[in-house]
Amino acid sequence: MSHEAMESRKPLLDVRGLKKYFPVKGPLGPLGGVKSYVKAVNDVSFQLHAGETLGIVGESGCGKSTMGRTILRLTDPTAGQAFYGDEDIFQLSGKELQKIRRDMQMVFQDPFSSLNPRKRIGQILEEPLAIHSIGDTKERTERVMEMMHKVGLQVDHYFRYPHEFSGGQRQRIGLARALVVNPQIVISDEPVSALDVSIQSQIINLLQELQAEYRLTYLFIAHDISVVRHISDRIGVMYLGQMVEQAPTESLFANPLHPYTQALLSAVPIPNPQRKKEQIILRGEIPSPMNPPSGCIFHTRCPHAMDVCKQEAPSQIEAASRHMVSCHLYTKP
Amino acid sequence: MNLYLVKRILALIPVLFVVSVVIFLIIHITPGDPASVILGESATAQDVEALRQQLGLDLPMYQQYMNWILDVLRGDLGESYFMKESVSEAIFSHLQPTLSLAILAQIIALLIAIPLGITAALRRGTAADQTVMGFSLLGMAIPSFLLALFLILLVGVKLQWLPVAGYKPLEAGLWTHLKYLILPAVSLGAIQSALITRMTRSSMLEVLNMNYMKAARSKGVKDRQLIYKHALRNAFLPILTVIGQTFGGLVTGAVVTETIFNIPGIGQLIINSVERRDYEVIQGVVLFVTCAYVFINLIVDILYGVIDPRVRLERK
Amino acid sequence: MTKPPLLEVNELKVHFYTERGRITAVDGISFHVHAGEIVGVVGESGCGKSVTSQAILRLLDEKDTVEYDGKILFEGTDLLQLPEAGMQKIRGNEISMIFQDPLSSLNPVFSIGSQIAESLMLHQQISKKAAFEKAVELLRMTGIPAPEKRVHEYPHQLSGGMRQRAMIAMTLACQPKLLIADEPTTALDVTIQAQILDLMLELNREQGMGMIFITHDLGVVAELCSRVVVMYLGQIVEEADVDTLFAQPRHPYTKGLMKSIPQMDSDRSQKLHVIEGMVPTLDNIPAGCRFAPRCPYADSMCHERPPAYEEHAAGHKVRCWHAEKIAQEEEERSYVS
Amino acid sequence: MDALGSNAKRLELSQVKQTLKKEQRRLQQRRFLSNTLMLTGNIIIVLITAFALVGPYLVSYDPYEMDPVKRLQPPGAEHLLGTDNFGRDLLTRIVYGARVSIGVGFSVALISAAAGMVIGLYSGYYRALDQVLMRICDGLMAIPGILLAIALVAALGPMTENVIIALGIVFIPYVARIVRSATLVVREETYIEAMKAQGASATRIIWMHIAPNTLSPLVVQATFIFADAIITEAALSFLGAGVPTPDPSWGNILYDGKLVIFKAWWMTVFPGILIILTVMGLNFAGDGIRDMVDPHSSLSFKRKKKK
Amino acid sequence: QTGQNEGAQPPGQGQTQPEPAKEPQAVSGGELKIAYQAQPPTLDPHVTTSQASATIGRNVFETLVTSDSKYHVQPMLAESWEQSEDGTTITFRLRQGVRFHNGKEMTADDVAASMNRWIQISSAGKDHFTGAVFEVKDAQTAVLTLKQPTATAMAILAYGGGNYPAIMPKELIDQADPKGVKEYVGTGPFQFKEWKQDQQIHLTKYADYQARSEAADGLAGKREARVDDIYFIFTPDSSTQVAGLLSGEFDIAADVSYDSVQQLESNPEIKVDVAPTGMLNLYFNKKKGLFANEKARQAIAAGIDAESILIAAYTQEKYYELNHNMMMYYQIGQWSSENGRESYNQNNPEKAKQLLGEAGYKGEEVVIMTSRDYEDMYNGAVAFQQQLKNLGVKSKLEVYDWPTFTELRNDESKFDILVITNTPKPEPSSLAFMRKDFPGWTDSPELDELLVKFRGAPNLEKAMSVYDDIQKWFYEYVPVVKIGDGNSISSSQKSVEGMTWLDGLILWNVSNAK
Ligand SMILES: Nc1ncnc2c1ncn2[C@@H]1O[C@H](COP(=O)(O)OP(=O)(O)OP(=O)(O)O)[C@@H](O)[C@H]1O
Ligand SMILES: Nc1ncnc2c1ncn2[C@@H]1O[C@H](COP(=O)(O)OP(=O)(O)OP(=O)(O)O)[C@@H](O)[C@H]1O
Ligand SMILES: [Mg+2]
Ligand SMILES: [Mg+2]
Repeated sequence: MSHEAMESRKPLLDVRGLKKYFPVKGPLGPLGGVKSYVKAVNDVSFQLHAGETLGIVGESGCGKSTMGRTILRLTDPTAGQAFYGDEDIFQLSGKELQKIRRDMQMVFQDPFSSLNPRKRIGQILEEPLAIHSIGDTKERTERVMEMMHKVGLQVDHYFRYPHEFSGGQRQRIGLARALVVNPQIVISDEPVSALDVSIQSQIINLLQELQAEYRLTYLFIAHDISVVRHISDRIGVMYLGQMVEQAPTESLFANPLHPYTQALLSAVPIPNPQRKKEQIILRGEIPSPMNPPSGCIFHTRCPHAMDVCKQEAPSQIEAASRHMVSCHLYTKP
Repeated sequence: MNLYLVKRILALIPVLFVVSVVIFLIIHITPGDPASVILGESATAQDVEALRQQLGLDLPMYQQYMNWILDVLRGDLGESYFMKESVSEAIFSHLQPTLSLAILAQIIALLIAIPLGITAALRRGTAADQTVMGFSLLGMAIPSFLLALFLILLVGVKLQWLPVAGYKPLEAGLWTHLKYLILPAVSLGAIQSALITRMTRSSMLEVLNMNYMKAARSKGVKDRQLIYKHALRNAFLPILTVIGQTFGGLVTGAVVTETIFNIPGIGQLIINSVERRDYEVIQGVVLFVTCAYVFINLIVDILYGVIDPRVRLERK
Repeated sequence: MTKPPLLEVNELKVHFYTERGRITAVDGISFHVHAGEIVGVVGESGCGKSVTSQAILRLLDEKDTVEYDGKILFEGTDLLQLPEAGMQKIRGNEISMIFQDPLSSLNPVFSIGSQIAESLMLHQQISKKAAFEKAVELLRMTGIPAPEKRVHEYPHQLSGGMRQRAMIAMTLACQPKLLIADEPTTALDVTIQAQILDLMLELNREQGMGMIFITHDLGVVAELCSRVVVMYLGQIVEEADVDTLFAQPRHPYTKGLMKSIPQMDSDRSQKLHVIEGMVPTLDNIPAGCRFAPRCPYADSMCHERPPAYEEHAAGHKVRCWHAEKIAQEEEERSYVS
Repeated sequence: MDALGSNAKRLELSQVKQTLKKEQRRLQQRRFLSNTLMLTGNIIIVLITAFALVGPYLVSYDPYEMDPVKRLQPPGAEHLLGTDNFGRDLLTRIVYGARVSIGVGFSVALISAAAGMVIGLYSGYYRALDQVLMRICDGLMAIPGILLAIALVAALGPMTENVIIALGIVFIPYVARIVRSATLVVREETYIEAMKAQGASATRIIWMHIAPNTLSPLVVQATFIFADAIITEAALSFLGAGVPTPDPSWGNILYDGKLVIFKAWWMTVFPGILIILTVMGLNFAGDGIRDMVDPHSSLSFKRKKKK
Repeated sequence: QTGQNEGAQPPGQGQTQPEPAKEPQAVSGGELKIAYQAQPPTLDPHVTTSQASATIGRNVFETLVTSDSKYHVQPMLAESWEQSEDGTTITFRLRQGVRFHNGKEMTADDVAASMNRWIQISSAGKDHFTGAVFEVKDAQTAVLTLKQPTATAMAILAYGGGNYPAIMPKELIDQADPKGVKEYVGTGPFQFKEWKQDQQIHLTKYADYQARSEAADGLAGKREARVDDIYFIFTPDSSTQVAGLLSGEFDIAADVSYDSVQQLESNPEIKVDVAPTGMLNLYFNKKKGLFANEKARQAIAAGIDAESILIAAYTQEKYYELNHNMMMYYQIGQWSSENGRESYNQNNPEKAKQLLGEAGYKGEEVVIMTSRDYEDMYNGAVAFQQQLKNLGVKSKLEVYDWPTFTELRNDESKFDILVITNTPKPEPSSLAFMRKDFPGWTDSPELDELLVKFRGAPNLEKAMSVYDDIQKWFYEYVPVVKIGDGNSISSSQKSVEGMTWLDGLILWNVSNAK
């Protein structure tokens, strides 16, 4: 499918101006009132088209998980809209939300804490079916067995407990749980970060196979850029709660525009001793999202920082075809 | 930190309110009242009723509560029905024995428990560890009144080393004072010591497994310093918590211990006041004990901050 | 290289006594480190990297649960024979170590200044004041801004990158001859990791100390190390200088590992290479070659007899029955491309 | 898939289940047996429970039958453990007392565990409830336990049931706290979030997903409460506010024994030993469960054998 | 100077002759440490009926008249008294030169104030002296005017147990509140020094005490403080009392448990004394339930085996007396009657069952109530319950602490039988079960009649003839079942000499040669 064709159709998920602020309470707790806000996600917009994979990269604490969780309404957004079809997920009531949740599933980063240690795998996988009242007991078991087979688990795993599995196997279970209700969109929050190198590739391949088979749409969150590059059609780069650059994968790697993206790409160690490349070493630490810098959030570490960067936040522009960036370097020639 | 303190103190208000209501209710729905106790064995019901009226015990319950709590808020805990003292005086005069007893028990407990706990942790799995743990289990299993009885029989009556009962204030001389307190303190401190030993051991074990212990060793820190400087300070936090929490147990234990050893402390005051239905005293003392408990835990919290810098800053 | 190595590990075995019985976490590994050289140790989680590094400093709990075999020669003395007091003189002074997680490796109740100063006071007869002054110096050297202020702060008040720098300052305090870094950047973000790696390279160049760098990230190895040791399930399966290893891996595990990570310049439409199966547990070690159950080259011999660890080319040691065959394959492949 | 196929599959499934369950049971058993603490504790508890259940059928005396002439006889052939101050057979009273004491301990553990669990779960899950419930718990915990028990027994009247209720109330906050803190931890686990993402209702999450995970600390705490309740009942009896006579409980046998301690050591020593044994047994078991539940301490290392 | 107590003299007893004090030259000085079970609510005996208050307080306070060991009335603060012919006025002449501990001399003003308060607020006063009033005639004379002749008047005024009519300074009486006087100032051989709540009461020797010259007998006669200090150390736990005595901590343990006697006796340094303590009675609820029926009460009386209950309560034969009289065994010289002897301690279950049948007993549960604060009551109750079982009566034993017990026993729906020990009383009409308002609620026209006759007699001697009839009524109506008389045991170091007992320990004339 060509990108143009994709563009012309209506997106499956359309997120506009998503904001999520966490209130920080003073030492007096609820009595003292709100002291300030952690601006975990600050005005993020993107679209997700059926069948594509949007990768999100960014450093720890930049708001990737919060974004994913907010879209699923696991926490309530501070502002913004998220259209799934014609419906704004953020406006849905309990019943309607439940219906939508069948279509949007999540795979979590930590394969160890995302499975209830006291439930057998069978129970864990049947739970979503029970919640959505799909099928009777027999059908559920069959469906689960089928799904287990799909993700490469054996029959006898059905009765085992999570602790009897390795991380890779658990991540397969997590995947099976997400897929057992036949979702449209799967939000995977760093599904391979906790895994060993040799297992990581197994899961990535599996994700891709399943995507092809079920025509899934992925929102793939990770901090490992090479993984994101491998799996994504488009990539969004986040920094301190904002999406600083968004572009099709090839375009991003061929021509990273935002200085942060450039630094990020150059910082990734390349497993090839022959190819010593020039690294951009950023100065300083990532600022706290509790009081992000004024103006452009990146100006404190930016090698190209200009005066305007300190005062004015850059707006998003389309620098090349479908290549969005928020940086004064491109707005003020 | 200051704000944190303020918060802690504010949080006490509901706790104390709950305590005051619970105690007031329980005490007042209990049969028997101070009037009949004052009047003695063969008083008639009419006499009792008359005195009840004079003492204001015939008012509706909520009114009695309001009267009491308003007085308390004004700092007046009331008058004993029974003793020629105000409740605060009664508490004050009964406080010293309990304080001495509790402090001595705590000192004995700590002196025994912390070295034992450290030893057990360092020699985990050895016979020494098992012996220490065995004793500490025994210490937790033996009811303090049984221990007290055995101690009285053995040390007091058979060997006559120490007096079996009674109390001498500090003014009577330090040794005299201590002489009377050793047995009760031991029987009261036993369970304390058992608990602290276990806590010391497990928290030491936990700390010994921490990465920073390995890191310290990788710097070439010597064994003694490793244990007493690096480990103990970290391990002390949970121990401190246990000490704070078992303070409640200390008062509870004191109720029994003071009865057996006839020590005129808070515990005995409570028991006696319950027996006499001396409402004001019971309420006052329980409120006081609760405050003390909460206060001690507040101090523990503050000590936490002294020991662990992470606590000094505002918490999340 | 005629100079004797700074550190020579010889047939080191580390056994643990657990409730499941005696397990051998490190099973006969040998390698050496020269002064000024950075040796990378890679391998999957649980293959024994940390155990090896901690065995060198004898940090494992020796009283109850651990038993060593073999030799660890540091400048000619066998560390395994040294009494504890002798070890204490070496630790932090001659050999120091950086740990993976900078937060949990710093004692939360002492300021970082006092933790750095402690090292100094232990090994050099200097006053507390002097030690603190030196600590400030060290912090400045590692690139921490306003070190005068930071010395008095506690670990939880610093960010991850700064903690790791403090950790590095601590290990460098006595200018050790050998530095062991056990996954020092795994807990950090890429941009911060780049800063730290940069710092370590610089220090290595300036001070010329030997370094063992443990990681599971092949990218980091490629950027930092001069020689690489690849471990699998308690054994070294391959050792070579970094260029050789990346160009011509001879062990199927090394080979699989390199292919299975997505590369920045690889073809995205291609599926990732996969090493099938999982790492066996230590109490369930395969009889023959330990990698045989997952190895595409495995034949019956592999399942029956453990291969020896042999030098196949100059400085290139491999533990595989089919090392030659793989070498040929690699050669052909490089002709083709 | 045709019906036959699915039937065959189900057959296979149940077989797999059987073998796996067996395997897991074996594993559990091995773990259980290797846990000497727990084993010792359980043996003690089982023995004493058997003593309480079967004992009454073995003893030949009536626990209430007095014989003033034979009061305070030392242990001997006729009365194995001697007689008490009413000339009742001490062994018989201890055996019946075991029923009462263990019954009280068990019921208290049960009541406080049940109520504490509900309170703990809900206050751990709902912030708003937490404020109210935990303040009440704090208040109750701040009052020294034995006092609260004495006051409650005095208010409710001296009956075994009331002793149980009073002790239950005393111990509820302790359970509630433990369950609450476990809930607070579990609540933040990703698998709970996963359930929310699936659209599970709060009740479902609380009871099907959080509750099972609070069970082990709960059970541990319940064994300790079991033990504590036995001691506290004894202490209450000792202060005259426990199980009312003439029903025997270990506590009130001790209370009677205290009065004659100079004359009849057997009245103090035998019930005393039984209390200590039972409490130790329960503590062993509790520690054992804790070890089994806690993966860190379950790796109890065997000492290295010297070469 | 002899007590001018005509009319109140029991038969067979002449006036007490003044005898020179003939006690051996005993040591004086030192101290007495007394382990005492219960702390009294107050030492003001007008307010409380507590026995503890009396035992401690009467060292400090004295009464106008007092009892000797046979309960004969003897003078104390009064020099003499005279009763008018019609028995309605009694004139007391006071001793001269008696000083309160605050130095003030005692006058008729003090006596009138004290006694009027006592009449108004004390249970004994309200019971027996309704409408009576003391008036000051002159500084040394006080006159008691009674509403009607009261045979028991002098006996009650002489009673030294709970609620005794202590004489205190008028000022203190005037300042007193419902909870008692504010200061304890009396005329006794010891003065009040200090009260450490729940710990001890400390009395010291009153140097200016004016002793009588007659020989000491019971509470009467010469009182002398032979020790400088007395400490009543409150020791509720009886094993602690014993242990303290054994270890030499205490000189006297006032009320030790029966079962520690053996232990104490085996110690050469310690002696054990026995003193009568009271009668163990079963009080029936006559207002409601099974025992409103006389037959049912008689059934119980017929069925019980008093002896085994007494053994349970008092452990050994020497600590109890089988006595069918309403009054204590040691009062037999004064109060005795053969009536009822055959109805006492029948131990006849058959008869009991038959009577129960006649009373219509159908197996309903009978509630026995007692308190555990008194060992003998509780132990007796346990044994009694066992016997009820043998009579085929289903029962439930409810044991409360004393305050609960005293409240619940006023509620007729709460119990069927109370097990109580009663302290000895100087004369039968003071016995609690004679009172309509006391739990059990005796309501018998015959008794009312008998009492009018008894109390209306001009003096006690005359009244005694009615006693036979009352005793007869006692065994027919069965307001209570008398089980027997009990003794209590006090124990002391051998060094303690001269200790006697009448309605409590007597501590004057006691020396401690330690
Ligand atoms: N419940 C919360 N309350 C307060 N702050 C929160 C909460 N959840 C997240 N944050 C803050 O929001 C910011 C973004 O967190 P988030 O977990 O989304 O980051 P992330 O990009 O997923 O990081 P990582 O790569 O570490 O998973 C962080 O600073 C975090 O501290
Ligand atoms: N104290 C110990 N007792 C028993 N087994 C241990 C102990 N320490 C480590 N092991 C085992 O030794 C093996 C090697 O562990 P090690 O920590 O060296 O792995 P690693 O290569 O450092 O892995 P990672 O990359 O996860 O840090 C593991 O299987 C581990 O379970
Ligand atoms: Mg995240
Ligand atoms: Mg490691």
